[in-house]
This record gives sequence, C-alpha cells and structure tokens, in this order.
Amino acid sequence: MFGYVSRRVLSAIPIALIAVTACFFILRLAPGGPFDGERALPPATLANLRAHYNLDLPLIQQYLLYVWRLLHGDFGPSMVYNDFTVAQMLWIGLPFTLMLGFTAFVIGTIVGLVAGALSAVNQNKWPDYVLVMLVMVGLVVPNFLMAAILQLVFGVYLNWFPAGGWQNGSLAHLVLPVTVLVLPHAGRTARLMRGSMIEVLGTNYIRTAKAKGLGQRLILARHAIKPALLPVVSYLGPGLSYLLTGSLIVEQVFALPGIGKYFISAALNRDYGLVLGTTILYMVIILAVNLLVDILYAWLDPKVRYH
Amino acid sequence: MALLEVKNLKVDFETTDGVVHAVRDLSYSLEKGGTIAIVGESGSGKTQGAFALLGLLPRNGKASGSVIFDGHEILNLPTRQMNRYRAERIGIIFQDPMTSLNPYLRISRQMTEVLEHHRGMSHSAALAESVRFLDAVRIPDAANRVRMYPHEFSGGMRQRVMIAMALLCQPELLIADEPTTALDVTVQAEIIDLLVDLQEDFGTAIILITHDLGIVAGTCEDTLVMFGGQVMEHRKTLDLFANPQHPYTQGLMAAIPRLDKKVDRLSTVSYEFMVGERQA
Amino acid sequence: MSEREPILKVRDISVDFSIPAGGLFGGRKVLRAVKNVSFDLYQGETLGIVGESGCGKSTLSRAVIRMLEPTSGQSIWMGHDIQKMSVKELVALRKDIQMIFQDPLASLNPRMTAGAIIGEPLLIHYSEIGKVERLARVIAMMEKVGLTADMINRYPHEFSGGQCQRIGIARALITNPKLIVCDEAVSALDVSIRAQVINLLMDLQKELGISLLFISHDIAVVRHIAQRVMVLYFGEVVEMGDAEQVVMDPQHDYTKKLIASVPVPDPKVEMERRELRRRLRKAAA
Amino acid sequence: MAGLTGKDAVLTEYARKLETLDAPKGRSLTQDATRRMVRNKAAVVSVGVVLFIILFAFLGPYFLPWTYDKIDWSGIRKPPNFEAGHFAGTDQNGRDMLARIMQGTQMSLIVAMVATMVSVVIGVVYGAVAGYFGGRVDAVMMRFVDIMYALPYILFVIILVVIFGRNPVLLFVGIGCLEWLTMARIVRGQTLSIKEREFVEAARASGASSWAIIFRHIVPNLSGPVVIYATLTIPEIILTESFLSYLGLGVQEPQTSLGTLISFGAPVAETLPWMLIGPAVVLVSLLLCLTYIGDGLRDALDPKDR
Amino acid sequence: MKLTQTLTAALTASAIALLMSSTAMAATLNMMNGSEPGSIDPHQASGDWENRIIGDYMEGLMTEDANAEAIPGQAESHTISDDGLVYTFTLRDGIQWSDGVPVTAEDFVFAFQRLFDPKTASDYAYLQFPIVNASEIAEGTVTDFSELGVKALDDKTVEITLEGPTPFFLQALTHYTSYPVPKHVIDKVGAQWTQVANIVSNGPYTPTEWVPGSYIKSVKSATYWDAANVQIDEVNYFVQDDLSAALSRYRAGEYDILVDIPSDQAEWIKTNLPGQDYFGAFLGIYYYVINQEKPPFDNVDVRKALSMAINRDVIGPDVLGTGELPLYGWVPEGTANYEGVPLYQPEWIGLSYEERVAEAKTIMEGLGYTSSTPLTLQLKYNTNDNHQRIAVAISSMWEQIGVKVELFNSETAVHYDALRAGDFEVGRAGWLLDYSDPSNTLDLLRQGIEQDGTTNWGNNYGRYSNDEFEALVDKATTEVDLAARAKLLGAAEKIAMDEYAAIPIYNYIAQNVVAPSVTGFVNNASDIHRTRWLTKTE
Repeated sequence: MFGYVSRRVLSAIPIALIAVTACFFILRLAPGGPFDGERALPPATLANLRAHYNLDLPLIQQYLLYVWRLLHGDFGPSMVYNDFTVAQMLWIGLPFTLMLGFTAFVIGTIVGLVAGALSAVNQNKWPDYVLVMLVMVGLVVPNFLMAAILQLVFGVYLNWFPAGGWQNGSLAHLVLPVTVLVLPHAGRTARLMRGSMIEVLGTNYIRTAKAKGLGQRLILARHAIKPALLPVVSYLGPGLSYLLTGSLIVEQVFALPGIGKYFISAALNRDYGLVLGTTILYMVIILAVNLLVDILYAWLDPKVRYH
Repeated sequence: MALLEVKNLKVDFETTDGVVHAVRDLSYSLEKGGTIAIVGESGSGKTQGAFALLGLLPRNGKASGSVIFDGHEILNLPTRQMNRYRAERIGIIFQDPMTSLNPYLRISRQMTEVLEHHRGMSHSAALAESVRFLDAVRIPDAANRVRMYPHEFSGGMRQRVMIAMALLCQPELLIADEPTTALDVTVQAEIIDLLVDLQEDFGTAIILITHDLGIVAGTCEDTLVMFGGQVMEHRKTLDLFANPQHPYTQGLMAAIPRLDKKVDRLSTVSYEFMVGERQA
Repeated sequence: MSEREPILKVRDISVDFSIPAGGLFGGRKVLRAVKNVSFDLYQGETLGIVGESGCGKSTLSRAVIRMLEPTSGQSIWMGHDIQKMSVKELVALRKDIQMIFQDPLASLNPRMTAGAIIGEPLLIHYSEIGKVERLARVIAMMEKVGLTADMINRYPHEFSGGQCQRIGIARALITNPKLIVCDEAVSALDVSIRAQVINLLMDLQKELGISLLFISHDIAVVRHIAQRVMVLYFGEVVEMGDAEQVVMDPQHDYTKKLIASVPVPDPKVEMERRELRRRLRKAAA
Repeated sequence: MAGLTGKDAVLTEYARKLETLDAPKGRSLTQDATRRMVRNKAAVVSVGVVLFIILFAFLGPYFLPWTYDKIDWSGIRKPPNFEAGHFAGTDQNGRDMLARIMQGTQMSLIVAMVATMVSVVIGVVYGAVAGYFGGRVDAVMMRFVDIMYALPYILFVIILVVIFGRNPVLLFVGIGCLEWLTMARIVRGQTLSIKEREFVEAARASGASSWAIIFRHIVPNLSGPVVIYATLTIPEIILTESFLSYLGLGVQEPQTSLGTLISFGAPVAETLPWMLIGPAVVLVSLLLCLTYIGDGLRDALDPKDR
Repeated sequence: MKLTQTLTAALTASAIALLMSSTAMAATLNMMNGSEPGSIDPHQASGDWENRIIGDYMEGLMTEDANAEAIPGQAESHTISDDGLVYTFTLRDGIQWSDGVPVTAEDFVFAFQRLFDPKTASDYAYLQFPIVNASEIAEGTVTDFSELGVKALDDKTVEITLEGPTPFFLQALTHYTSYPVPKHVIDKVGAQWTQVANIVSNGPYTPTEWVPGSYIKSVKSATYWDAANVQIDEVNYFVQDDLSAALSRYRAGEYDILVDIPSDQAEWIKTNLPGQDYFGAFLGIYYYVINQEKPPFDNVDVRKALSMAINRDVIGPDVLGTGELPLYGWVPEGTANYEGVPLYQPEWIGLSYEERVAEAKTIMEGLGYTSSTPLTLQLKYNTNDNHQRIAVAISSMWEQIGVKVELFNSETAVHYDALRAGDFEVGRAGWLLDYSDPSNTLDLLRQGIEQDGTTNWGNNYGRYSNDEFEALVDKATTEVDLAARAKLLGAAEKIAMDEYAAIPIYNYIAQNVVAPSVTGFVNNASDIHRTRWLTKTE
C-alpha cells in the first residue's frame, strides 16, 4: 500500500514538472506583460521593475531560477500584489478554497448520489421525472447566472442569507456560494448515479438477491450501492476540478477570499508568479484527489484490490 | 396434492418491436420431492416460464395463468408476499455463476444474509450453517473459503456456492435454470451428480431447465420439451427417450453427436411440424 | 499416411503469459499456457483439439498461426516457418489460413452488412478485382453456405445464430484457404443448428479439400468431425491419436474422466455412466 | 480463351443476377436506434424544440425589421415595443434584442458544432489509436492526457483568444482542441473492449492491417458512445462559451452569443429583465433539450437495452 | 399634561439610551472598495482603491479636506520661496507613529529617497519628478541619495527643492507617493513592513486585519494628531470586483459605501435609492487615440470627421445611462491652475448633430470614402462592458460617414501593450488625473523621447507630434505666474485639439453610492473621500 502510494506520488512529479514547464513558457508566449497597465511607466521605472523580478534575464535562465526556487518551496513574488509573496497569498487563500470546494463537493456528492439512486429506483415514475428535471436545471443554468439569481432572491429580496462576503467563516455566508457550486456537481453526480444504478439493478446478481427474498431496501443498501458507486467514484476527480473552476466565479460574485479568483485575474494581469503558483497548487490538489479516488476505487472493488 | 401446479402459464414481453409471446399455455405439475426437466433450445421460453414462478421477470414481462404452490396461488404476488416464498420455500440457481454472485461482497455475506433474513439467525450461527452447506456441495476448505470474494472461485466452484445458497433454507422446490451451461463437461457432470445426490438427501423437488437432452436423461422423472414458447411433448423421461412422439423431439435427439453411437451424418431438425401450428 | 508430407508441422510450441501475481499492488508472474506441443496436419484432414476451458487450446491454435507470438517453437506451413515470416508474408499467409470463431454474432462487425463482412478478405487479398466481381463472388459463397443472395444487405443482428455462423464460414472460405482453424465454432449454437453447421463444414471440406483444425470442448462433436484427436490438459498434450480409438479406449485418466462426463441422451446408459463416475470419484478420493 | 476456365461464363451469369437482384436493405443498428429513439417522448419533443430553435436562429432574422447590429437611436434599453418592431426590447446600445438572440443562438450553435466536431475527430482518432495499440503507446498517450487534465484550461483559452481572438469559429476550433480529452478517454476505454471482440480478431485473422481495423471495425462501433458523448459535449461547450463570455473572453462585438447575452443580462435582471429572459429561455431550453436528446440517444444506442 | 410629561421623559430617556449605545458601539464603515489592493505600501500602490486605504492610514505633509483640496497634514505650515522652487515645511508638534515613535523630518527624507530608489521600483515615482534629482536617481544616473532635493533641516523641518516652479506641487504632496514611511520599522523588517503585524501608521487609522481577496480592516488610531475629531472607529475596505453583486450587497445592508456601480443601474439607483447617489463629474477623461503614424489617420481631416461624427450627447445619458458629460477638449472642467482659460470647444460646436454628420460625410467623400468604398478601420478596446457599448455605438455613428469598423477587444495588458507598440488604428484610452492641473493631461500628448534608437512615446499612444505644442508646454513648466502659465497651456490645448491629437469623448463621473447613515460625503473633482471626514449614525 505504502509502496503504491509512493510510486504514484513519484510518477506524478514528472507530470507536474512538464505541466509547470508548459505553463511557464505558454504564459511568456502570450502578449502583454505584468507591467502593461493603463499607464505607461517611465523607461527607468520599467527597467527597475524588470530587474526587480528578474525579467531581464534570458527566459531559460528565468525558468531555471523558478524551478530552482520551487524545489526549495519558494513560489517567488507576485508581480501585482507586492505586499505578499505568492506562497503567502496561496497559503491564506487555500484553506478557504478548500473549505468552499470540499463543502460543496461533499454536499453535492451526497445530494447527487441520493437523487440519482432515488431516480433510478423509481425509473420512469413521477419521482424520477421530477428529480431528472431538477437535475437538469442544476446542469444547464450557467453558474454565474445562478449566482446572480440566488444573490438577488435570497440575499436582497428575502434577506435570508448575506449576499456575499466572508465574516470569520460564518455558516450563513457559506450557504449561497456553496449552493451555486453544489447544483451542477450534484446534477452531474446524480446523472451518473442514476445511469449506473439502473445498470446495476439490471444485473444478474441483483436478480439473485431478489430471488433470495431480500427486501428492496436491503438489496439497495447491500447489493446495489457499492457497484453503482464505482463509475461515480471515477468521476469524482474531474468533478472536483470542475468545482474548482466554478469556484472562481463564485468567489468573484460573492467576494470571497480564496485562490480561485487569482487564477483568472492573475492570468489576465500576467502576474506570472501567481499564475504558476495557483496552477501548481491546483495541479497538486487534482493529482492528490485522483490518487485518493484511485485508492477509494480499489477499496470499493475487490477485483482491483486483489490484482 | 401436488407441490406445484402450473396451469396455462403465459408470459408476454412488451418490446419496441411489439408484444412477444415468450410462453404460451404452459401447464405441468410436480409432486413433493419430484423432478421435472424442461428442455428447449434458446428462445423456447423455458427460462422465462420458470422466472415467472418467482416473479423474477424483467420489467417489461407480464405473466398470466395460475401457479399453485402448496395450495396457494403465487403467480404475480406482491413483492412483499413473494419474498416469503423466495429462498425460504423455493430456491433458484441461475445459468451464469460468473455474474449471478455479487462480485463486491464476500461469499459469507451473500450466504448468511439469507439465513439472517429468513430464519432470523445470528451472524455467527448463519456463518456456521453456510459453511456446512458449502461442505455439502463439496467445496474443499469451506471454512476458510467462505470469506473469499466470488472472483476468487472457479466457475464450477461458484455454481456450487450458488447451489449451497439456494439450499440454505432447505426449500421444498429448487429451480435450476441451465445450471451447467457455462461450465466444462467434467464440472457439469459433477454438478449434475451433486444435484441428484442433494435431491436424494434433502428431498427437494427440482425443476431442471436445460437445452441438453443428455443431462435430462439421467436425472429427471418427467421431461417436458418446449419450442417457441409451447410444449411439444411432456412425458415420463424413460418413455420419451425410448419412443419420442413429437417430430421436434425426434429431430432434436437425432441431431446430437453421440459418444455411444457413430453416425456418418447428423440428421437435422425439420420444422415442418410448425407449418400447421403457425397457421392454427 | 506417412509418405505424405504434412501441410502444417508444429514443433514444440510453448506460450507463456505474464499475469498479475495478485495482492493489492504485487508484481507479475509467468504462466505457461501451452507446453511443448507438437503435431502434424495433413491436406484434407481434420485434427480435433479437445480440452476444457483454460487448457490452452485456443492459445495453441493462435500461436501456431501467429495470431499471437509463441514463446518458443516452430510451425512450418508448407515448408516455411510461420514464426519467422515477415509482416508481408504473414498477410499473404492469412489468405491460406482462415479462422471461424465461437460466438457467431460477436465475430461479425455489427456495423457491416453480411456482404461487406464476407467480402472483406477479398478486399484485403484481392484488391485488384472489381466491385462487381467481388459482389459476385460473395453471392456465390453465400449460396454455397446456404444463405440466399437477398440477405446480402442485411446486418448481423438480423440473422439467427446459425445464419451468423454461416456468414462466418463464408468469410473464411472466400479466399480459398487451405486450412481453417475452427475455434469452438459450433459450441454456442443450439443443438438443431449445430448439426446443420457441422454437416455444412464436413460437406465443404469434402468438396474443397481443406484441412481443419477443429477446437472444441465437446469430445462427441470432435469425434464426429475429426479423424484424429489431440487431448490437451493444462497446456500439455495428454493423448493424441485416431479419434475412434481415443474415444473407445482412452488411455489417460483425464481422457477417461472427460469421456465419462459427456452426457448421453439415453436414460439407461446415463444411469450407468453416473455410477461409473461415482466410482471414479471415490477412487480418486 | 474465355471458355477455357468457364470463369467468364460464371461471371456473366452472376452479373445478370446482380442486375436482377433486388436485395432488401437491411435494418442497420442506426435505423434500429432511430426507431427506439422515436418512442422516447421526451427525446422527440426535445428534437422538435431544438429544430425549432435552429430554424428560429437561422431563418428568424429574415422576418425581422432590425438586424442584430443596427442601432435604433430612439430606442435604447427599451422594453418590448411592437410598433417599433422590437419584439423583445432593445439593449443598452439600442439594438434589437430578438435579432441579437437569433444571432447569438446561431453563434452558439455554430461554435458548439465546430468545437464538438473538432473534439470528436481528435478524441476518436487519439483514443482509438491509444486503445488499439495499447502497451507503451497507450501508456505514453494517456499520460499526456493526464497532464492536459491537470493543466488549467483557462490559460490555454487566454492564449487562444490572443491568437484567434477575432474569429469565433477559429477560437472554438481551438476550444475543441482542448475538449477532446474526455472523448479520448471514453474512446480508448471502448476500443480496449471492442478490440477483444471476436470480429476484430476475425479481421486480424483475415490479414487486415491495423489501420484498416481501427477505421473499418473499431471506429464505426464507437459511434454509440461517441454520439452520446458528442451530444453531451454540445451543451458543455455552450456553457464553456458562456463562462468565457462572463470573463470577457467570448466572441467579438457586434456579434454575440447566448452566453454573452446572458452575462450582460444577468446584472440587469431587475432593471432590464427582457435582456435576460429571452436569451436565458433559449439557452436553458436548448441545453435542456440537448441533454434529453443525449439521454435518449444513450438509451437508444446502448446495446444493453436491446 | 401629565401624560405629555411622562411621554417626554420616556422619549428623552430612550434618546439618551440610544445616544449612549451609539457612542458605546463602535461605528464601523463598510466600504466596497473594488479590486484587491496590490499593495498598501505608498511606494508600490497604483490605484484609487489602494489610495482609499493608504490615505486613511498615512498622511503626507499635505492632506485632502472633504472637498479634496490640499490642506496642511503632518506639516503645520509651510513657506514657498519666491522663485517657487524651495518649499519649507514645519511639522506639527507631537505627531507620532501608531507605535509611539515620533514622526520626524528624517522619515520624510527617507521616504522620498526610498520612493526614487531604483530598487524600490515604484510605479508612480514619476509623479514627484519635479523634485531636484528625483528622476536622475530613479534612472540610476545619480547614485548619491543625499543629492535629492529633499532635506531635513532639523527634526521638525523638511525642505524640498524643485527643478522648476510647479504650481500644483502642494496638491502633488497629497498624493500617496509623497507620504512618509516608518524608517524604524522598515529598517527592521524591510518589505514585510506592510504586514498587519508590522505596520504602523501616522494617519487617522491603522490597518489591523488583511484577508487577501476579502477585506482590509483599519481601526482608528489613538496617536493621530486629530484623533479627537475622527468619528468612525473602524473601516472595512471590501474587495469586490463584480459590480452588480456589489449593489446587491449594498441593498442587503452589507455595505455603506459603493465606490462604483454597474452603469445600467444608475437610473434605478436614482429612483429607488433617492439621496444615496453621489454621482459627480471628476477629473478624468475618456478618449479615443488615433494612430497618427498610419495613413490615412495622419490626415487631420480624417480625424476631424471621425470626431465630428461622434454624438457625445447620447453616450453618457443613453448608451451608458449614467449621464457622463460630453467632452471636446483635453483639460476637464474644474481642473485647478487653469483659471481664465475657456473650456475648449471645436469650431463646429454650434452645429446640430445632423449637420455635423453631413459635414463629416462631405469631408470623407472628398477623400474618397463612401458607404460603398468605406474606410475600414480596427477599433481596439480593453474588455469591459462600457468600453464595448461605446465602441459599438461609435462604430455605428461612423458607419454613416463611410467608415467600416471592426471591433477588437482584448485584456487590459494586451490592449495597452498594443497601444504602446503602435499596433492599432483607433484605440480606447482613459486618464484619471493624478492631481488637479492641466499639465497632467497635456503631458499625454508630448513627443516621444529618443532612447536606444527607438522612440518611447510613453502615454502618447496616438504619437501626436507638434513642435509648437511642445514649445508651449515646455515654456509653461518654467512659468511661475499661474495666469500666464494657464494661458500658455490653454494655447497648447487649442493647438492639439484643433489638430485632433486625440478624440475626447466624455468626462468621467464618479459613481459613489452612500448609505443615508453616512454623512460628510461630498462630491469632489478628485473623487477622494477620506474616512476622517465621514460620520456614521447607526
């Protein structure tokens, strides 16, 4: 087990390195630089800035310098946010992003699984139709629209929840942003769960379970859930990356701290250090989640476990 | 009184291509401890006819007619009531032991749950009983292997597990749906022998569903030959083999290459008998 | 017999598989699926290979014609070692050696019409012939295997199992092969249809003088169709000889068990055989 | 010479036979699937709605008094006004909303089609090749997909906007080039199972080359999952497009897309509701129907249901 | 009678209770402050959202009053030499940093040296380039910081020497680039001094909490010299990029002040939030630059026609809906040091829009551009709803005079990169004045500087070049007399605008929304509203 995990972690390192390299050079290919703002800077200032951030070095040297620092755990400075290093910004924003992301992830997964399973059990009956319809709405409404609607309805008209912001992690502030994130994730999960559950319910071993005279609940809980979960489990990795992408819109609309919105703004500002830092962090999260998902998969599927 | 009385059983399937009559007018009866073989080729309706007894038809299937088990009408019972017959009084073995066991659960779990559910036994008692039955179906080292997952067993062993599972509650009737089709010949022989021995030991009545006349020959008292959802011939097995009456039965028997007789050319089944029936 | 030169000489073919060793993330181990098998096959002859699932009979047949790479050994096809052939020579060889498969439906591409399926080998090996002639040959072959020309545009799922297997046979025959490897070619068929297909195969063989390598788990079928039988058990040949002789007087214990296990559609005989099996089992225990 | 082998005679006879041959057309799997699809009410209704939306988007503009880029200086940010011919109101630039919705729908549909097609072509070829050749080739190719998965998508999009910025179709060709990852994975998985099927072995036994097998035997049999996934990719791309529009990276003015219209409409939902409702209704019903069609296709094409 | 008495007593009691509770309760101002601050180090900041925070915790020699006029800050008084070159400031008594360390003249000298130090790489250092040797130090040609024209005569006296008379210099000293920084802290922790754990302030507030991406909290500083008159105890500067979300949150009572609004909501706010809209013109111009190095845009007539065809009267009120004022000249109305110069107006100002279009059309036709043979041009703008709308509207206006416009939007960095590189035909730009003086905008049209074989055009994206204009502006820099200087600059403006050096479109409008509970908020031309002047009643 330990060997497997360490092998997986080791094999992720070249992937991460290639990705970092690709990002580094692609960023530099894009026109515009971190100091191209609305106002032209005097040449002297510009030169000072470029020297300050080592941008005057040859590109390959900058790259090696970056990787060298990275290996020492140093993400370098941000070029737009001067008062913090990239590592500081990420360190401050990460817990929030993770909290938002994982709360939505957990709730969305559970809601999706339950909805999908209910839908499958009642296939082609009214609860199925209602659930499928709800799931579809979650899927097709763009999240920025959903965020605006929720904010207006629950934040302004009904005034049930704060319309945005983040006061010391109060639960009320989390409700709306998490809902926006949960809907599409729950929708996708529910669709998958419904499909796989229907498939499982048609298998021979469920027929065997029925032939044993077991009640429907027992059949579902003991015989159907686990195999039906498998395709959903393999979706969880990509699902989380969807969530993280979605979180940047949510962070922006609800004015939440977190690293999601740096992703966009830093890319637009050509804040090389911050973009790379965020990218690497996201990559690590995604790779870690994929690893967890694989372990979970192996745990769920005895066949994988023993081969 | 007969243990099982099937009368005018019909099974229809609603498909995208319209209604398919899988079984038409199937009637037979079975005494306590008796054996009957239902023989037919694929699509003859033999399997669906058996599934209908236990209410195991797929969603789009509908059964009608009458099935009296031990004096009670059990056809199309609500699931809750049907569950009192399933496994408890009527066991069933399926064709494909590879897919009929839940690959995600240990054999122990899959067996003990039957006893826990129907007999209210404790887990440890159920486990002991399960091991006893695995022994009975000649699974070596049953006490240890009961903790394994299905994919760790060979096909023949899995079918033994299925049989043990179906017999756990010592049902009065065992439906064996092509129990050996997916297995090798030598294993098939062992399983069939096992079934016959168990039937003698437990006195369970058996409905043996198969496409292989050879298997039927040595096992069942009665044989029922089906084709296209209809009964072609239903007689004592000895009579049937000695003197097959229906042209379909005759053709079927002649089409089998036999080890005990050498022929130069196999004869084939002529379906001319169908012409008249179809029109009728 | 001995003066004739065999069309196919197989010498010491072995096949190893590397399989996961088990355990959560363990390594791999080597499994010897076929062990040093040798045999000869003559023009117009049928050699039956009998054995249970997993005994290596399919692996053997594929290794012989290099559908998969054997670990060691030779198979000499009309004087040329198949195992040493170049890719180009192999493609040419496929024209002479064809296969028929177990599952009649699964062996046909569901997206192709019967005509396209049967015509495909022509497209590969006789790309020079025109469309009309190809079609003509396909129709001729369909009629030869008992299909009608009007079925040419139908798709596999519209055929019965027996008809599908006829399409498979037509596809195998269309390049005028000298050897056909039948891998459980009749096992999945219903009894009545199986008889038809067996008869068809035997008729065609007689007419065209092809050799058959007939693989089956059913020794009764093999006995019926093959002149010689080879019994495989865990990758090894345990018995090989004249079909009649092997069935009537099996030498190896496994062959005896196998023959005793085959059900016979005669209640009296079957009762006796069960007694026999019981004795065998007791003796073994 | 002709009579020597009798071949010509045989051929002549068959040629004659071919002429008279009136072989009935078989029912292909596609036709079968279509028949099953027609029985799915939700899918049929969805197909109808989608067709209607397509007609609405492509023919609608011919029936309107205003074009999508024409400014009505007398009607800036005005609610629907039938006399002026603004059936769905006007935007902040005084342009007719209905005309813009039609143009936006056109754009979204074209963009989705192009991107989907690109992703399908790349994904199918890539996945089929990786799956068929397996082993080291497969390992390397799939590792590459893994890397791409772990990279932030948005970065590529920004580069693409910079490179293709002015042409929406080219931009979305680019997005299609990034969207093929999942398709490649699905296709690879399917290929792995299809290549174990006997008909592939049969083709190999007939001497067919690897490429012939991939394109004649494997790719056509992928059509089920590919079509299903493609139908699901279309809404995905439309959503991606709207996400990009929200970030200001969408299509260039004066052209527009549903996503762009909604991202402009959402902030003024209260004050200029007609700017949101129209495009939102079209987008949501389009996506809803496409998803239902995708589901319907899956049910119709899934061989397990047969 | 008795009833009235009891009632009055009760009312008084409750009023007192209310009063007491409100004084007991800290008044917290929640301000929606736009973008994430890049830095709250005065030498690193570059935006108005940073200015709001920095100006509340730091104070320069001069500071702004509620109307954003320069008033004495840390300096109690100052004298200016007759030639306008030497400024001498006397610091207040007892001013100290929030950690109790006194603020001395040395802190100011240190701050200016740090500002110009190339190592600091301050974006906005050039605003203080009028100081002797400032630009030389920044460029690295002078390395001895003691040669800088800022000296501490003693602990309480700062002397600043300028290169030339700079009438707006006192105003420039309200800008954050001139703020002192705490030498004693920076010597200890270096660049980390702005971390809330280290930061000290000399202004009315001290930052105490900073959650990047969310907010900065500043609390009233007890050591501020005028602390007694500071009413608000706590300020939260919230990061909020999405403007319509910001409005929603304002309506939900989560913000007291919005510094920007979604422009479509201006009308709605005026109607539904009466008295809370503080929309007023401020010193900022929105304009299009025309690349005068590319034909046919080097032709003044083409530029004239393009300018004439723009109907500025509909852009502010209708297209944007916020009512921005049409702009024809280069120096916005209300700019200081420009007394006596009439607002620039083109000679066709008297024509109706239809007549202007007709004339523009004639001009274009004369040059061979008609609707069938149009002049095709690419209009670049940085991605933003308002820029887009204006571009769409203007391209439609230009269509009438035989100009076919292709719109091209890109992100800010790419857009300005293209403008600077001259890779455009017509491009959108804007300028918010750093200080109230005509030179601040007129400098945008000055010729490029030759360096390393290329011309650096700075902010003169259109590459307008006119020697006469240049001479007038140059002359004005040495003119001490304000009226004469204004005249010179006015003449320069007229030359540039008559040649359509760029096309001004509108005068920016500040779009603040202030809750009724907040008082003391005054519209002003600089759009600077220090929290010090505000009061909040709960």
